[in-house]
Amino acid sequence: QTVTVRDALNSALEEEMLRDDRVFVIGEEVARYNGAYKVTKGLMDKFGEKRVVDTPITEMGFAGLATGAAFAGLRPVCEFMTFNFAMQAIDQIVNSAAKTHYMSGGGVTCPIVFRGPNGAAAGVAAQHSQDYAAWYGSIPGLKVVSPWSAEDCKGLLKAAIRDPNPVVFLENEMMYGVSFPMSEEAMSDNFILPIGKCKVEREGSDVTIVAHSLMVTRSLDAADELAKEGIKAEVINLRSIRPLDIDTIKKSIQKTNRLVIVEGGFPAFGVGSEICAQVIESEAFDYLDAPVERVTGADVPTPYAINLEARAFPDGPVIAKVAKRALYRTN
Amino acid sequence: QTVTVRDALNSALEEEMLRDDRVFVIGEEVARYNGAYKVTKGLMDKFGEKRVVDTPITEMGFAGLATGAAFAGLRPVCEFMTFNFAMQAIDQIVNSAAKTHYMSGGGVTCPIVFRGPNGAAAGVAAQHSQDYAAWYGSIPGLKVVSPWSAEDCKGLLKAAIRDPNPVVFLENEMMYGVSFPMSEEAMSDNFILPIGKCKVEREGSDVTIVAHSLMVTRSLDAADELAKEGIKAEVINLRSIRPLDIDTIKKSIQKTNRLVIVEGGFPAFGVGSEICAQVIESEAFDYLDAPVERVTGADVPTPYAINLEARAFPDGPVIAKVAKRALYRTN
Amino acid sequence: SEPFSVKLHEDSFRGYKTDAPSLDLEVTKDGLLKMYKQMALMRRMEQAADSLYRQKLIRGFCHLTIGQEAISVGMEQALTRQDNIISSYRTHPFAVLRGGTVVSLLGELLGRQCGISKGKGGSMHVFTESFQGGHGIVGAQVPLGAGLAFAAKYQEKPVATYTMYGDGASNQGQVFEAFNMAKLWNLPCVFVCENNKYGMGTSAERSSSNTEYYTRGDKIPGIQANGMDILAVVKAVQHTKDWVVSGNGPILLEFVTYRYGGHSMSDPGTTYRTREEVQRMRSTQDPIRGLQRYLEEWGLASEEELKRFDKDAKAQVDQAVEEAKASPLPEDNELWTDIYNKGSEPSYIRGREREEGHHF
Amino acid sequence: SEPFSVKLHEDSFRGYKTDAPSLDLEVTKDGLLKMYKQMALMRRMEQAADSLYRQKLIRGFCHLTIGQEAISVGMEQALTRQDNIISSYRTHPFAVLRGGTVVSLLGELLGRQCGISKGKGGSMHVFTESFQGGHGIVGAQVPLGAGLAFAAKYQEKPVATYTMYGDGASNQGQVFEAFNMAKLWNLPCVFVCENNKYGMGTSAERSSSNTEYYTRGDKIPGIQANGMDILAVVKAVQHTKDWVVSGNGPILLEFVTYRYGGHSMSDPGTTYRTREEVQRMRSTQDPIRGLQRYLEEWGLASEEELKRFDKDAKAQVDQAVEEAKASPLPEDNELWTDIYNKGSEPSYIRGREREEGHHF
Ligand SMILES: Cc1ncc(C[n+]2csc(CCOP(=O)(O)OP(=O)(O)O)c2C)c(N)n1
Ligand SMILES: Cc1ncc(C[n+]2csc(CCOP(=O)(O)OP(=O)(O)O)c2C)c(N)n1
Ligand SMILES: [Mg+2]
Ligand SMILES: [Mg+2]
Repeated sequence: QTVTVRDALNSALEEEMLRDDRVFVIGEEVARYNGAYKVTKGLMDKFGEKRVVDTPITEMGFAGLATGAAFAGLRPVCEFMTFNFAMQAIDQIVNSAAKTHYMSGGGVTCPIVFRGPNGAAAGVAAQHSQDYAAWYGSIPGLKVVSPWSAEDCKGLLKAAIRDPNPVVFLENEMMYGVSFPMSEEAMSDNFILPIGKCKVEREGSDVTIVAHSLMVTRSLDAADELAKEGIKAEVINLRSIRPLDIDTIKKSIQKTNRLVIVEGGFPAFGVGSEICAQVIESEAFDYLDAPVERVTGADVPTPYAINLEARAFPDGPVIAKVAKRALYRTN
Repeated sequence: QTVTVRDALNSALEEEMLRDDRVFVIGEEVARYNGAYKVTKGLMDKFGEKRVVDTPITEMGFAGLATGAAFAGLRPVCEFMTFNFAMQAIDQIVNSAAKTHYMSGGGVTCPIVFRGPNGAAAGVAAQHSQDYAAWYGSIPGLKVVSPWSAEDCKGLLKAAIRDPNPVVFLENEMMYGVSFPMSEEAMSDNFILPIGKCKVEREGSDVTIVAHSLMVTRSLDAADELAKEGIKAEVINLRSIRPLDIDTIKKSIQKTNRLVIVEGGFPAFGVGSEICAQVIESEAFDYLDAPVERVTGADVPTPYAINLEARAFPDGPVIAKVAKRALYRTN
Repeated sequence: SEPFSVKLHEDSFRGYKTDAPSLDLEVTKDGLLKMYKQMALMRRMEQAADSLYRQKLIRGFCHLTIGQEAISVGMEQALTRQDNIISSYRTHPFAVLRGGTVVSLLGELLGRQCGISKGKGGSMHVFTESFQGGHGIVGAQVPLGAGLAFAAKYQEKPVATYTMYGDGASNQGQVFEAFNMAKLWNLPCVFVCENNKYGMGTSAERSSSNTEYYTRGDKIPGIQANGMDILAVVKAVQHTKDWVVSGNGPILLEFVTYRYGGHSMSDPGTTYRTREEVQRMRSTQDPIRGLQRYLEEWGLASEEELKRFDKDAKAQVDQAVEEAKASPLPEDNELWTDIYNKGSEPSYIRGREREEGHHF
Repeated sequence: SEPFSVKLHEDSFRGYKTDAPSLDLEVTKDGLLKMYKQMALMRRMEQAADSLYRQKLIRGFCHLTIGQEAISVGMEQALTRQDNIISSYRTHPFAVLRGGTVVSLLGELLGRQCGISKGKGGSMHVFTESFQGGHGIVGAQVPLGAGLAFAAKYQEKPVATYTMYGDGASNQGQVFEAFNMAKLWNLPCVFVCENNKYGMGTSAERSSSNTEYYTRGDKIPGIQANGMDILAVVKAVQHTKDWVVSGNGPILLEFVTYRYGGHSMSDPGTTYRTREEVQRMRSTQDPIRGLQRYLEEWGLASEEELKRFDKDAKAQVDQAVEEAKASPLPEDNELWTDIYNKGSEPSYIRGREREEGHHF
């Protein structure tokens, strides 16, 4: 059975709304329009406008409102049309949602999910293309998830909704339409994936490629290409940005002795930087036979023109090239 | 001659306002109140309320207004009372100020400085203590400066004001009252420091300690302590977060073979992570005799209680301890 | 004690797109005395905070409410514990009146174990079951408050949410965003502007193009009340609670008030306003002395009795100071707890370097 | 040609806290014909964009102004190039009318070298000297526009700044923040709400607790004008420019208009409104047909002449499409330029991995 990422997210929402009537969805165009990207399709028809709430275009306001509702015991799923627009609301996410539990000595609890597409879509230029994984990932009090497959989306969104802490759930617009096989287990109502664990999507012994979100697809492309040259790449789907499952990565390095980290965000102070640092400062340092490599978005505002855009984000060939470099197999 | 950081900033503003009447200061309490932290003291008296503009408490609004004024050819210095409040305005800084030059194919220019205290002050708890160096540092189109000494503040703020690009200028409240000797040259009207260059504040041969802002003080404390044990630490003041002067750091590592990075921000996806990654992926990797070490703020929302707060930020002893570990000199 | 009717001063209220509340208020002797004692206690407590700050026992920011006591005490009088109040950082009395104690409040300011936020939040971040904080980012609490009201409506609870902000905060865009959603969705929310005339050193006229804060909700009606007269506060709160609980949607409530001290402890509070102005407000508008006049006029308490209440308040605060000071600092382990809910923590939280940290 | 006076429709305007503009407008035959031609050209250009999008030659978002042409053309008619206009992402005509060309606009949509932003910005990000964009974050352009007006006042230039936003955008908090500062500081800014009744799929009534957008500036006066009648647009712009340039401070201007198409190319535009509604607007309110009626009524142009103008517009656009298509993609090196101003770049910009990148 195959399911698209979009439908997996939709089922997760529907199942959790059926399970717990404190769960509600709020955001721009989520109800009558069925979601700008149709992730919330049908939910208003099923649950009514009380539980699927269209907002005005006021990100700071509705993110704050949803956070307040979470303080009061509801379980909001707050959709941002994209995470670029959540930048207007980021103070509410960081200062109100993430920090209040601590500041109140545990008195106030904030079970909320902030979700929506993150990173670049195709041809939407600089203001609509940023990847916020590292920013949110740096904030204590948040959990940050960046799923890839339909299974990830289903199991992790359900986990996020049930989590008593604020969770930032970073989807990817280019993945919404992609289909994945789903196991019987993953189709069930009670399929939950643990937040904070990676998944090895492809086993291999020569080089470890760690990626999240869309970049898992690109890394698997690279692995296919590498396989043609007899190189066995292990591809790890990060799934969670915070907590970061460094143990799984280190275990893989002990086997492959090579690490390539792939992400769609800007290079500086990114996901790759942090993984690199954590690997280096651990015993895994001793297992490395080559410098850790980072493949990232280019350090430029996302250009519109198709040829420039193509050079601004990682694809299979560039990942394969860098993986070979880590194996000292460059020409 | 000694000058406080506060006065150095004040002179930089005054000199640039005298030099160029497009320069104006805008922010909360900058004019009649002389600045919440008195950095703008006396400027209103000297330049009038046309050029020193008190705003309502509307960060997103006045940051956007200042950015628009920069589009129109003025040279705003936009003060945030602290960078914690700039989070409400971060969309204007990133999406409007940093990206418009690129999106317009170079047609629109945005010469603006966003400045104010960054990071933790003493006893102000979680919402008022965040360090944004890595966040802004990740954004192409911005330059990001994090000065330490009075000389840094004077020379870099003047450079920032003259720079044709948007510059984020991260001060530190705990440094405002600290005095530094200032050379004749630094006292002059035309003293400019280049954005994007580190300064070696203390030479040493055994271990390289890289830090920015207040953490330079803490690192020098550690270096003093280390010196008592005969360890010669080289302390590098980063000064600029973006661009990052990795060459100076690498050169130092070639001498010391050991690197400790110190910052006041959260550990994950931080300044230390990026420096570590850039070092590792370069030829400097081969010079390292020990894993790169990061000393950072703890991965917790800043606590209020004095004992907890003390354990949340680096001090001399913890830096010294880690430096010794990098030298395999731990007990 | 027996309820009786009193007539409020005719200048107590103004209305915008709605009638002002009537000037009749039902009170009891006990109720009035209780409010007197609470105001006296709050003032003493704030004065103690002031002196602890000067002794450098309180750190960072500390914002006192001296002069504005009628608002917290009057609101508490008119509301139940099921109602919500949320505000910013000038909120010590709310936390004490709505479930906390003077000890737990002062303990928080001192950063001690007994603190109402276990010493983790400090002056700006105090919370109870019925007081939702205690927020440091100006304006951010307003959408949060709209969210509390949203939740009450969602859960069909017949309660009111009082969402408070200052004259300075009133210009934050998210305040208007919250107004708009509250009106669209008919939320049972009272938006309360505590207009104490200044936001730090900026007078209302310099921050706000419209200083009649009760008229700034556009289609939302508003009431202005004299926030220095506790009886006007009580009446305005009764009236607005009734309004929202009856399903009329949101309403604005402006309290015109005054802070005697500086914005925070580092502000002398005299560079942007005259000493005379402060002195005049203190001597003619003080809410405690105002209630005293009512009590004496109505023959409900003698000056001596009231003096005794003042002394009791002082004694209670003095003792609370000692108790709070005796409370130890938080255990070091508290650095790691309450970041995530118990049982849902990541397996490891990193400290300042790779060997510091905490495993769950 | 000779100027003559015409009388606008009596429903053209409404005023809030100010008188509505008079109904007398001075026009010339040349001016009217020019506007007709410009509207015809803009519509053709947008239709070409529509079809290029369907051919998958335009990527990402593309927001068309079909139905709303009277606003851009009328504004351009009434303003000078010294005045500023800033808006959001539905702005193709402004860029062309105020310094660009159809080729450079379509070239941008195609992501080509000849594009007005060198292919780097795409549909949402187009700029000229006198049109300051072209912004993708809903509402963000409003403080930016207030900043343009601030600069004009600072530099003592007698120009007006038109800061535009939609009915959906009107609820963003920063819009109110900009209003407040503009009023406090008396900025020469006209805040223009293009009320086309919907923000994506949300009707004005569902997003805005007050849908009379011209009344939402609180102390700022406002004018509502029929945005489907280009003469009303011209008059409203003359009136408001005069207002702000004369030092009266900011003013709001609401254009009531309608978009015929979907929000962007992925929206059919028919799920949240009826086809009948769209059809009725097209057939009764169309701004081009409206101007045609005036021209014919006043005997200034015959149907055939106007048809010829339409044909000319089509030919001009068809040729522009070809020219734009013939323009090459940007050179790869353009990835690195225009991030920082020339001469002030960092020494190195990193690409996707450590060996990709650019040295300056
Ligand atoms: C977003 C933000 N900007 C600025 C500040 C700094 N600040 C704290 S209180 C304050 C003044 C607020 O005035 P007002 O709303 O009138 O409340 P009052 O202090 O008078 O009770 C300012 C500017 C802040 N905490 N948050
Ligand atoms: C901050 C932000 N939130 C959401 C969006 C997505 N978005 C783009 S246009 C739009 C609708 C805007 O409607 P309106 O202001 O009425 O302008 P119109 O499209 O009708 O011209 C939305 C929600 C965005 N670009 N920016
Ligand atoms: Mg105030
Ligand atoms: Mg609209």
